[in-house]
Amino acid sequence: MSKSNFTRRGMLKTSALAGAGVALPTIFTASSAAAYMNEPKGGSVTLGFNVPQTGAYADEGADELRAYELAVEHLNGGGDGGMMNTFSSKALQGNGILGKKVEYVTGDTQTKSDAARASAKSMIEKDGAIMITGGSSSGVAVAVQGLCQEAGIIFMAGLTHSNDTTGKDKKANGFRHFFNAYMSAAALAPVLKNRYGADRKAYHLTADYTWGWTQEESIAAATEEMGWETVNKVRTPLAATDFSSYIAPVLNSGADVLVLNHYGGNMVNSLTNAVQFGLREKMVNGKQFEIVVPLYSRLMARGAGENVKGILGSTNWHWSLTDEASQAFVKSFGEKFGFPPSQAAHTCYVQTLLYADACERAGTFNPCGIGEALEGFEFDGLGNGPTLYRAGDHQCFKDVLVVKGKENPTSEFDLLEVVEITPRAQVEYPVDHPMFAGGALGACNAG
Amino acid sequence: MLGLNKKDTLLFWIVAALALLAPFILNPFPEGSSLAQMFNAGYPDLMQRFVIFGILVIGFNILFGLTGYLSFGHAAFLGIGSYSAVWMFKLVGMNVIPAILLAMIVSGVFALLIGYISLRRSGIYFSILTLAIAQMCYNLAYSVLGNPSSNFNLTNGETGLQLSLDDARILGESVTAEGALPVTNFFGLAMRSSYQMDVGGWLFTFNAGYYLSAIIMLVSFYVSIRIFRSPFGLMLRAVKSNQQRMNYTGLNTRPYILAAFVISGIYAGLAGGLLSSMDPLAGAERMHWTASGEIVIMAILGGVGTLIGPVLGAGFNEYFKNILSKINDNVLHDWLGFLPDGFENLLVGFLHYFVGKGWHLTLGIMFMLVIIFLPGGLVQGGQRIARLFRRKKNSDETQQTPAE
Amino acid sequence: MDAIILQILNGLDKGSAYALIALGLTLIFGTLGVVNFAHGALFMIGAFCAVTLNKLLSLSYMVEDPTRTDFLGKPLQVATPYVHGWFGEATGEALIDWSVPLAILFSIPVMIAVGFIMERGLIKHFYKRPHADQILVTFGLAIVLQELIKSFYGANPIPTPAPEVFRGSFDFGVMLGFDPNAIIYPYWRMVYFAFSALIIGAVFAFLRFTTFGMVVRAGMADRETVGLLGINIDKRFTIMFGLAAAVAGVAGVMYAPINSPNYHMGMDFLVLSFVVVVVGGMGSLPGAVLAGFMLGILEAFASMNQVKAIIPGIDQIIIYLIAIIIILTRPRGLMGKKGVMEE
Amino acid sequence: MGILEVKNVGKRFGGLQALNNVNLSVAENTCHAIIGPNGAGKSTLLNCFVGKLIPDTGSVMFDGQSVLGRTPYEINQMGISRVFQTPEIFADLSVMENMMIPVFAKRDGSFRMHALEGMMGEKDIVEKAEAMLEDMGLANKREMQASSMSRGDKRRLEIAMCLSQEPRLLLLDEPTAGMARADTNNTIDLLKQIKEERDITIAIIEHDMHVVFSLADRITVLAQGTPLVEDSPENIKGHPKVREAYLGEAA
Repeated sequence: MSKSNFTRRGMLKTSALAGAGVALPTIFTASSAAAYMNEPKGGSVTLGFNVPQTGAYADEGADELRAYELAVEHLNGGGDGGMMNTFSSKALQGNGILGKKVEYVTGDTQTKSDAARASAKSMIEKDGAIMITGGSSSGVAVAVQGLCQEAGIIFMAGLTHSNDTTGKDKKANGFRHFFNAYMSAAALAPVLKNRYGADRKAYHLTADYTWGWTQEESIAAATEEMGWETVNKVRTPLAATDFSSYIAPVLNSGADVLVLNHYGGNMVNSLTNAVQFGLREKMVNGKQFEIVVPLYSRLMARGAGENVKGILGSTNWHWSLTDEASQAFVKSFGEKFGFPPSQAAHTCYVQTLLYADACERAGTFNPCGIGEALEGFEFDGLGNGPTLYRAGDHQCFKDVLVVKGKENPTSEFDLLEVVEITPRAQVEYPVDHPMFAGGALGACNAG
Repeated sequence: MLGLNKKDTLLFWIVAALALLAPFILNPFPEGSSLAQMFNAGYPDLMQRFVIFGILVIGFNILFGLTGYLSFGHAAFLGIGSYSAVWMFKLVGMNVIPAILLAMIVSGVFALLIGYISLRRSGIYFSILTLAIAQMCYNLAYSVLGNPSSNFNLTNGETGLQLSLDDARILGESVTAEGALPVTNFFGLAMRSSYQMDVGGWLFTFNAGYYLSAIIMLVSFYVSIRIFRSPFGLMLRAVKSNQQRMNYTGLNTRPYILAAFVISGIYAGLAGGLLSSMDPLAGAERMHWTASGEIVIMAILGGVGTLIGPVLGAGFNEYFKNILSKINDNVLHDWLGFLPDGFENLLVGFLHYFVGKGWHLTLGIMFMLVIIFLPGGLVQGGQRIARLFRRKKNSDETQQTPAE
Repeated sequence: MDAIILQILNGLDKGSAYALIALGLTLIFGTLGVVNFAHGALFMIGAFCAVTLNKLLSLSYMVEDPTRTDFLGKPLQVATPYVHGWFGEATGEALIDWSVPLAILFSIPVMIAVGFIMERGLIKHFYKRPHADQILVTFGLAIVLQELIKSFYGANPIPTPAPEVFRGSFDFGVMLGFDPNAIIYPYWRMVYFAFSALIIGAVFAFLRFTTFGMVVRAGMADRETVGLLGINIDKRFTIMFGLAAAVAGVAGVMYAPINSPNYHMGMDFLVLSFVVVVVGGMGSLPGAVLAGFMLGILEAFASMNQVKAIIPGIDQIIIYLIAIIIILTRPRGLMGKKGVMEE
Repeated sequence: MGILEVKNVGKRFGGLQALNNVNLSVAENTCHAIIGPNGAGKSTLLNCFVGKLIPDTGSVMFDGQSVLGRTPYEINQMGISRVFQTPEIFADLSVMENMMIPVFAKRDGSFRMHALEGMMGEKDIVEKAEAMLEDMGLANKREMQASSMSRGDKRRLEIAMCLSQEPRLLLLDEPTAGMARADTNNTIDLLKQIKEERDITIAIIEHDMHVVFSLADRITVLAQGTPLVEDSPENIKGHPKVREAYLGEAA
């Protein structure tokens, strides 16, 4: 008579035949009948894809969704299998996860932490999602990661580059494959030194929010270490669309490098403005003036058009990588959708496979089991070379790409070229590095 | 009853019944059906939003509906209330009542201050003053007051203010025995705990947080009815109607409007406090001008100056916002699977633009339709339908008469 | 000193964008009494006229280049614009290069048509409705318009460069006796400023010296009386709406090279332009222009490092702060008329 | 000593001397009319009584207290009510609600937060308002929306609202302007009745001589911002200066 659980799909089979059922007190709706939150009972398992579908990052979100769709197809045995064929772990069989068919629900983060949490909650409460993944900003990633920790759900972060996600805001239930600001800085700094010399004066323009701050801190520290001087760090309002009044004083400051700690629309506009002001044609201190965009995204680079040519930055992954795994992914993505995947798509695809693989290896959907399977997991064959999911902070360590805006693009996708693949050893840091200090993973929560 | 006349009592009980039976009403489709995935709204988060935004708009309506003063920065109070409540959780304890009270007090104080300044002007000048002040609050909360590395991190910026494992709570523990964050509760009853009930293919969820919010909403609604029917409410309506006559009748309009402003600010703070109590994270976006605009939209959608309008407007907006954005092509295919393949694909291809990433478009079209065809909002729509029935009944009677 | 001159230039440039949008907004408000929240969307549509023309001119056919490969390893498809084929490569390339200025010609009829349709189809029915209803319906319209643009062009910004000759910047510093690089300013921004001044001047001259303009001004002052004179003011107001849309549109076209257009740029400007109009004073055209430039310049000054060092974060709130101070000290903004929108 | 004492009041608008050295005394329980041609400064003078304008020079004393520098609502609370040229009522509210507002204002002063009491539960207020409506012959219209009444009824309601405050001084600003003859006569009858039944002082600005001579006990003639003459109606009628300045007849 009394049978209660929150998982939707299992429900049909277990519900009472008629009349009233009853109720058991549950915490965050994981009932005592289930071993953990949203335990899948039927023949399928539901993943929650929480991506920005509206707002400035909608296109990036759309690309993430495509990657998820592809990943689900491959997990269920459809398509050509993509990176499942190159993945070093062979636990995935192409028969779903743990034999259950993979289904998914989608939500819109709107790139707002409030909205993202609401949408994640609805997927957990209403649709019985067992894992939440996606997103295109660190604020959202941290907010949703916090929610998943409380709810007892695994969170596989999408595009989030702030040090905080696996630093002071790290959570036992949250995992990040994407690289971070520290890694960008560590990879970029030597290249910058090689190309522009050790005697440079840098001027930072920084988007005035969490991610901007951590990137500014990371880049400034890394470049200062190799001898650069930081002339000024200027914060720009997030809502700014015209950066002229921030860019105009740069030349007067005596700086000969401009670092744009901007992303998305901010990056497009500030870079466009900087090029308009002719900064790149100037000689300062007897050197050619240079601009650096530490975090590149191909989708955003497209918005800046010709202005990106020759500008250095870093990226998590790029479709032009020639390793077998990347090629396999580009092939199945490209054949399905007609264009190459973005770095966001790559991360989201890989995160889904990693999650599924961890389930298989752990033999359960229990978040704590999955957490154990992912912690310290060494793998290869998902692009970026041999990779480690570090147990101490749930950050992936892998090679980082330093890229440059391509001078002669052959198509609208061919905007960046890889300058250097920075080996993993060079971007590693201790768990208690000061830029990442302050938080604790806590205990895993199964709901 | 309760000092209300018959009509208002009836209205109150209708709203009470809707609120208390919401878990049933909002889950009309059996579990697992594709219709359920699309249209069921009976899950705790959304139900909480219905009533909390109801409170917000009920309060806004006391200002806008009664006095006609259009505040375009009301979301600021929602945000201030949210932040206050989270701070209460961080510093004092996880019981929601002190947090909600603090939220109301702080937002009330801010409302007094902001109202005192803004009410020096009327009309659009007042609207722009409130908008400007709220945008200042938003910008400051998003960056200047929210830098985690500064000593003065009031709002935690973009991520939003949230609990952490090292919060030093005066009453209660920083971390639970299991190493998790403690949960918000009402004297021990966790806000996120739920009771569930299976009936046939249906599953109904009764969430503690929802019921607390619903009861507070009913109290707020009741207070709002009392204000509408009070001499004070009469004075507010008089302000809207003719301020000149007010002045020449020996009435000082400023304190009346200010009082209305503060009351609606407190309502907004209460809503903010409740939002934080249900989910202890306060984001700066809550104060953005689009959030303020949304409050205005909900009020007008429902029917300005009516009692039940705000509740309807808030429900309408929140429902479509949450439901539409979650529909993707997969769901559409599921739902339209019964159609012939070609036709199904065509229809999905068309609907594709209106759901998921296109949900803004649908919502924009709905706003326009409601406002074009129902100047009095959804309440007017209801009245029209009611009149239609009445007329039908009347015409039935007149048709019968000659036959007799 | 040079820093101040530089920020004045920046301010004039920002100001001319604000002033142009606010001008159209206040025209619509002054003549029709309608609070138009879709005005930002008109600006955005203008910018997308430039994008569209650029795309139309760059419409290409594909030629296979067997020597190179694309990302899937197939032979690369090289895009060749049709205009190259029609007009020869040089002329064709010049056409594409000049697509933004050309888009002005293209945008004017488009924007006037959009304005007419909006006014006749929707706004007309809202003259007698409360301002709150007008705000809501035009806000709904703005959402619909921007979502339509989004479904065609996506959410990302689309680069729309200025003609080659206007790229790069000019060194004022040398001219004024400062060090080289002290005051540099992009050519296109100077073009934008000059263009705005021209448009603003043209609108004022039109209202001042034509009979049409005189009737409209009379209508702005007292609509009923003009109606009583037997002048068909409604028709003229429709034309005014088209004009205001065209002003917003060309402002958008010219703005496209400054910042790559995206679908929500209208909303980004909307609140600011309302603040500008109100600070200028409801119903006052000169007020809107004055406030536009004033806020632009003050915003530029507030973003100077020297100022930010004294008051951190001032650049985030300066516009709103100034608006509050002006509205509190001058009850109807800078040049507002009594009794307009005060109820 | 009159209830309203106006001494040496002057008011200038730019280059126009609207009022110049006006002296006026309204005796208690009389009806005092102020007449004059257009632009004579009648309305300006009235606005100086109610706090809308502050004169540049001179004083306005009501019952021994200066009204200058006080806001309209403070002056009203002192006991001065004003009827406007076009009826100023609460158009969106019902007649009864219109009536209740001044009664509340009389009882509770310029501001009171009575937010949770029921409006209709205030027995004394309701009774008083109903009695006043009854008195003024508006009882059958009590649920009507004020905006939908005829012009004459609106005027009636406005006067009723003013009277319900039991003012010591009632200011009437051209109460019959724009009215049809029949409505005008009704209004005259109403005002006469009020004058007889109540202890009230009335100051009236009027164009219509018929109204003035039917009501006034005392008349001040204003021309170009200065009082020309003040006398009883009988004497004013025949006064040559008045005829010349105002009635436009050559002496």
